[in-house]
Amino acid sequence: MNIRYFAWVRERVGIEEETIEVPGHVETVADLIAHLKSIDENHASAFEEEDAIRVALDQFHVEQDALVAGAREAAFFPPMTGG
Amino acid sequence: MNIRYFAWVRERVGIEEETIEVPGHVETVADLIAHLKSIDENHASAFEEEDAIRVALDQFHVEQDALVAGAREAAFFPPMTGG
Amino acid sequence: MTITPRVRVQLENFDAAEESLRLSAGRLDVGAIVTFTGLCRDEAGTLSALELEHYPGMAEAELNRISTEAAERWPLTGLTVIHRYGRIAPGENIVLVVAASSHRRAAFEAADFLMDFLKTRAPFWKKEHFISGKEGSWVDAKAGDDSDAARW
Amino acid sequence: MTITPRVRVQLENFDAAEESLRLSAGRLDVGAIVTFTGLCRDEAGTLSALELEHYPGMAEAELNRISTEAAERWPLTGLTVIHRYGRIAPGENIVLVVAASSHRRAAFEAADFLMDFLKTRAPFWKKEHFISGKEGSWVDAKAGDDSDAARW
Repeated sequence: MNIRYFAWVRERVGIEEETIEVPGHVETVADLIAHLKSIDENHASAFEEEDAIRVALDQFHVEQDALVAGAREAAFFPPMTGG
Repeated sequence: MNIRYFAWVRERVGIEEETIEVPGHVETVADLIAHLKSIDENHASAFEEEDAIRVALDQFHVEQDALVAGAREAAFFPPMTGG
Repeated sequence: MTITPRVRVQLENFDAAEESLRLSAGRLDVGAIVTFTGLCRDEAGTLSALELEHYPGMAEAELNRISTEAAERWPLTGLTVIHRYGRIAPGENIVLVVAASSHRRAAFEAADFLMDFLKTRAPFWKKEHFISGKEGSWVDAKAGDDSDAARW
Repeated sequence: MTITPRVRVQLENFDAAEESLRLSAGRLDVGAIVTFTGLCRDEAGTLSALELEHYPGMAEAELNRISTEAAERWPLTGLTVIHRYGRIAPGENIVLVVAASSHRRAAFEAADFLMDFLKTRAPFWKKEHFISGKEGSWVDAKAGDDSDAARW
């Protein structure tokens, strides 16, 4: 699965984009976040304030209980501040 | 007192502007309208739909119970349709 | 400090871009500009022109009163109102409101408020002239305009 | 029939007047055009630039979704949304919304709705860079933006 990070989430993880193997036990976005946090210190720190993280699956906003099955891309970012 | 008419009120009265002597018994805008209606057929016809007439004294919107004493100019017109 | 609105009642057309730039050029406190442009419609294709009659003097005075009220109610950095009079062909501009502020809600609300009150209080009247040559007719005031103004 | 909104996510500046004209030129059914322009403020005089990061692809997709919803909710004759990304200097344009309709209320409400939802849903993030050279900082989302969006 392709994973993308934006804004301060990207800065904390230290990369813009990565491709990961999603373990079989990962069903929801929340599971995916738990998995990403286990990768290393940077990932853990990026997802520290979990409530401040927004998620998109294949470029649609979703909540943390959304199922990840079938999604090709997940993106993680802070609340939007455009406009 | 200077009297001005606009839009279809002007067309019905047949003039844009006139100067009249205000009789002593005219106290309110309603009294003034009653007096103007007595001038001739055209004035009477212009003020026929009295509820449809708006009034300004010295370029401020007023209601029909406003006192005319001291005003130099009264204007009569239909509801505004600008914008 | 309350700004002084810029009010014009004029025969000539206006340039919305120029008026907008006038409120933002050379300053760094403007975060939001809302412009409203009202145009002469003619969906039926029957209109030769709108004739805009106004009460000279009171038109400016009333637009100034409405604009000043808007500038007191919302924290604006600039406010411009231009209303044309005379003959206006289909597709041409009639009225322009430009509201500038640090924040978008103030700019939106001030422009919206201004148009509602302008519609019901500014002494302008529209007469439709038709291509067919039949007698022109005065546009009726809309009840919706009064209820729009009552929102504030 | 619902119109197809015009959405652009671009590095370059935009011309509000040109975009407005694009929605009115050559047609007689447009009675009202509301434009919203969002600009980069710097009241403190400390900013060297805003850096606008975006999620390419999703930014366009989300703006299209919001615009399409606006076009379904209000009877619009045209709708344009342009959002810039990259470095934006103080005083420069960031975002433009142009809503055209036969009637003013639809144009006002659609533009207002669009900005509220754009603020909370379109994937753009602002980072402030300072003249002093100190570490840039990400702009925090405002609770007011969520409550503005909840109005609709």
